[in-house]
Amino acid sequence: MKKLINLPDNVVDEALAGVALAHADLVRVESPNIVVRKDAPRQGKVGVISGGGSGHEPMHGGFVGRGMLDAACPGAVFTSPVPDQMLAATQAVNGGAGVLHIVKNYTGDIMNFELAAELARAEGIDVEAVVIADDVAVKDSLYTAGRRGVGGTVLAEKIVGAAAEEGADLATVKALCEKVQDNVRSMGMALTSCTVPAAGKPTFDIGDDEMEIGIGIHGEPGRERRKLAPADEITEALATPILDDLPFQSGDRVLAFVNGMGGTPLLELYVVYRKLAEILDGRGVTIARNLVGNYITSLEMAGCSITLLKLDDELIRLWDAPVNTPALRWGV
Amino acid sequence: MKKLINLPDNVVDEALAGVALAHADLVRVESPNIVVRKDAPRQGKVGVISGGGSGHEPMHGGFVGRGMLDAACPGAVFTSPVPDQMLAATQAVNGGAGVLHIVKNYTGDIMNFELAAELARAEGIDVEAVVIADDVAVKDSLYTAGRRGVGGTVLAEKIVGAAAEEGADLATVKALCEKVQDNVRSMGMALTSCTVPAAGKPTFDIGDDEMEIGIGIHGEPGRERRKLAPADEITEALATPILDDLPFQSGDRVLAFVNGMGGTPLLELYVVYRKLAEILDGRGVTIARNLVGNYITSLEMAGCSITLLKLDDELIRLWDAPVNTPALRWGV
Amino acid sequence: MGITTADFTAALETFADRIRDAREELTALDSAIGDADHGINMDRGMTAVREHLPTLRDGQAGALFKQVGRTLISTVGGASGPLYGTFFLRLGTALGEAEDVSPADVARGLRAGLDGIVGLGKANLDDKTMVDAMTPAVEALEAGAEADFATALAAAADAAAAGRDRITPLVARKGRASYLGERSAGHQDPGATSATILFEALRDQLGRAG
Amino acid sequence: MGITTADFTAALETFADRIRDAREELTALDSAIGDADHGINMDRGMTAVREHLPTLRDGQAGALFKQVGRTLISTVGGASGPLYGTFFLRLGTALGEAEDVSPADVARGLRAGLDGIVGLGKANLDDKTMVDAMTPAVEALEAGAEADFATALAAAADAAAAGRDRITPLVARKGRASYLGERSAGHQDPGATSATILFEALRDQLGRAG
Ligand SMILES: Nc1ncnc2c1ncn2[C@@H]1O[C@H](COP(=O)(O)OP(=O)(O)O)[C@@H](O)[C@H]1O
Ligand SMILES: Nc1ncnc2c1ncn2[C@@H]1O[C@H](COP(=O)(O)OP(=O)(O)O)[C@@H](O)[C@H]1O
Ligand SMILES: [Mg+2]
Ligand SMILES: [Mg+2]
Ligand SMILES: [Mg+2]
Ligand SMILES: [Mg+2]
Repeated sequence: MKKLINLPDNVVDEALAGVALAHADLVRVESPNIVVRKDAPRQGKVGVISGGGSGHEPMHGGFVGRGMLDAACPGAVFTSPVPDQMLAATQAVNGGAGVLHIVKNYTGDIMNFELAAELARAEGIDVEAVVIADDVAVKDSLYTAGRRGVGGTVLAEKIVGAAAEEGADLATVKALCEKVQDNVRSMGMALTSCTVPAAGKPTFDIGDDEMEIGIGIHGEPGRERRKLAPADEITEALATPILDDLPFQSGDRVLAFVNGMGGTPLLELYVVYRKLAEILDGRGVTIARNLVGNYITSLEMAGCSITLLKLDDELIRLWDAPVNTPALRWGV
Repeated sequence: MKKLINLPDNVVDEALAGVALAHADLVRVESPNIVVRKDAPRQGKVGVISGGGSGHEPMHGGFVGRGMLDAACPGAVFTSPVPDQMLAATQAVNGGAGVLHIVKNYTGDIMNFELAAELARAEGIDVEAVVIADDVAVKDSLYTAGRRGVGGTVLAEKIVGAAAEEGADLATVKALCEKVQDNVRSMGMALTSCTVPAAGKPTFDIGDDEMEIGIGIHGEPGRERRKLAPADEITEALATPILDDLPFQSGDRVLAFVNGMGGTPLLELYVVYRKLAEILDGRGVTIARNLVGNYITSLEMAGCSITLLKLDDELIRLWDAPVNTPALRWGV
Repeated sequence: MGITTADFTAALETFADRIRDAREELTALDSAIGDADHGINMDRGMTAVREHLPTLRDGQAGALFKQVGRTLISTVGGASGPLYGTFFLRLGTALGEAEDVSPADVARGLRAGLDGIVGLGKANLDDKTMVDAMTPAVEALEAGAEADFATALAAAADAAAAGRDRITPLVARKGRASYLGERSAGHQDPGATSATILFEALRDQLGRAG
Repeated sequence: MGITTADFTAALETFADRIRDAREELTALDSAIGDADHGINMDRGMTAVREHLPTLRDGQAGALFKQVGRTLISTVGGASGPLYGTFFLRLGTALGEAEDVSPADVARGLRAGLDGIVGLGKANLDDKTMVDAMTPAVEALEAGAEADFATALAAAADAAAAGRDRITPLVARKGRASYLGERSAGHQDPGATSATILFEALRDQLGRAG
């Protein structure tokens, strides 16, 4: 295992200490490992928090700040955080207007957030939760854990955070988050595996001529293993199921998000974006906004994911609204 | 070779097409492969351009926009661009107040920029050049190619771009760039090699328990190979030569820049930043500003570099000045 | 006389030891169909539990297990944290204030714990989770605890192992493994494996008592 | 009669062919002490040059080499682009309008090209660059061109190869290899290798003429 770390068990704590030092103007880091917006709680403002395993940086801690998240709860690498964290974060950001939990659809995340929500409600805090499940690689079904929450989470956090910043109430913020969930779809692929520090070796082995299609964000293998293909083919393989699932139709305006899994150079992400734009153009879908870069990652995994969000004027306005976080910043 | 590309020879052109599509609000891409600020040339404003091999993204193309570069010239991967590009860029950004070339100190970059400068001057364009050579891993000497230009280049482009945006004249902008060069020092290390697409295999082999200290930004091996060490030790190994070189002294204010080489997760960069802050604190050096992330990379190489810039009020003001580029954005 | 809190403490210590020994194995199983952290998660949790045991040894069994549950919920995370945490919370609640715990109480308590897991995780039999190991184990204990506790505990451990192995060929429908679809078939479930370790620890430490 | 533009064109075609063949080797050498692109760079440049050759074959040698220089400068980049580009520009300028090129003209022209490289790159002998292969080669040609062109060309190619090998043990002081310090010792220089290929191409194609 080759990593810039000290003891594997300390990597999350040490990284959070670094975040606190680097971004003291935006956030504070409190026990038990929560990243809180510096000026939280803001009286009368709905608090928006999220959380999940570490190893997806900049998500979620990098999205804490004005116009996005009020707090983030980073768990151990790829392990959902514990209820104590979500409870503390909920208390820290509660300004009397209630708190929204944005939860990615993983059994562990759901259960830990639910336990925290119960404890917070017992303290009289108004808590609502919205589950993001946008990964089209997983068939949606009542009998399984359902779809994973992936790239759509980043877009939901930005848009919902903007509405909360504008003073929308809890019901409105929750409904908006559900609207994003209803209109966003994603799919990812991997060229390489990644190594969980405490595990010490790659999560899976893969040949030089192979790739995994339909991965999540926890370094796990995907739905299927295929022969390595050119970027254009891979882009097609990801974009087509996304487009057909919602479906996205001619005349739709979308936010096109090409995300790197952590180990893929920006140069390659733009090669993918170029092809994605061509595919959407061919379908009569207009890219009204875009995001290209490493925003929801799996440690050093090489690969990418594509996320499409169907936009309307409201979503565009909220996407363009000012945001000031370590990882996303504009309009300020 | 596992990359999200099509034909290796097309990767730069296809990525630039993606950049043009993704950032049409900020830049335009013109032949022969130059990334130009959308509203260039700006009459009466000094033009600031840079360039170098591709594979360092977001540098330089990601730094084109208001308050930073007016144009960037991306060569083939790790190969300095050709004079035709710098000439075209110089012509495209010349608003009558002259053009500054920010050149990283590599034989190829120097010679290609010089040839372009001569051709531009022959057309009556006022061209000045400043060479960035901030890599303390290389001993400075009159008898060699001297120090490499690395992380300091990013800071120079931001600060110089801000001054040009404010309307400073060519002599002032040039002097400012020399001031940054005189006060910035860097050093980098690699955990892994990287693969030049057209070469098809890693530039060097390295053992699982080894690292390269004193690397540049072209995937080349470093000054020496050492046994892999914990992040804290590595941070010491990079910070100490930097601090002793200028030297940075107790009472100094600095901009601390922890840069990822492309394949290292943000999580690890913050672990390094935490230790760097501790080291600087121990030396009585104050971190007045910081930058943590992948800004000057070597494709998918795992590793990091540390850059320290000694600040004064002028440099702080110009660093904080508005910038609106694909990769750096604030104040707008 | 019944099973003492010291007996339960010994069982928890054995569980903690064996989780530590199985840390790599559980993580490897989770690498194949999950996210390579089950051994790390369980070890982190049981290491925290171990620190509380000395102070709890002399108290009530109910208090012991409630503290174990709270500790797991606060330290494990992931899916297994709330699930195992709820399991022990419910077990502790079922034992209540009782000073003297009978084999039948243990069987009832473990059933309550299992019900807690099912209530929280909504897993059915054959969804390929820890539930498939725990369900037959609890049934075996309910059937024989009063007649012969030691034998029933042995049957329970065997039933857990059998359940763990029975579901290996199945396609997972709950937890991360379900994302793999068909690819999850043929892989042993990490949670069913740690659950089997739990029932083996109960067998080896409580068998002497009761 | 002297050396015709067709002879020079043939030599450039041979150079282009052999650079293509040596593409991987040159890149591998550059991987060890540079940035793994010399073969790619030279091949890109000579491929562009090759496209111009048909139209230039029937013109003046001076015009041919000037165009070759301009093409290399515009397509190669890196250090070798300006260096080889200047080399051929100066060679072309030296040959000027001459319709009839003598062996002595060739020697003078190559010297002018080499001076261009040294003027631009400021490399001294033993800095471990292409200059260490070209210098002895040009000297050999100057010494013997008028007496026996073919023999002098052969001597020049041998001198280039000897220069290339002589500097392998040295520590580089110019170019990227210099960043490696002591580690550059013991590695063959890519540029000296491509320069040797050039003089071998001249030997094999111009030897028959003149
Ligand atoms: N809904 C569920 N009900 C019961 N057990 C479950 C459920 N989901 C997952 N599990 C169990 O949890 C185990 C995985 O635990 P762990 O790896 O620690 O958490 P995570 O999956 O969040 O990484 C699985 O092997 C499975 O036995
Ligand atoms: N200052 C110089 N003078 C002469 N030749 C040089 C100089 N610097 C580098 N070279 C030659 O250029 C070669 C490298 O060329 P190339 O790899 O194409 O360019 P780059 O080093 O920019 O990647 C070296 O092997 C060396 O022979
Ligand atoms: Mg997990
Ligand atoms: Mg190069
Ligand atoms: Mg797991
Ligand atoms: Mg090179």
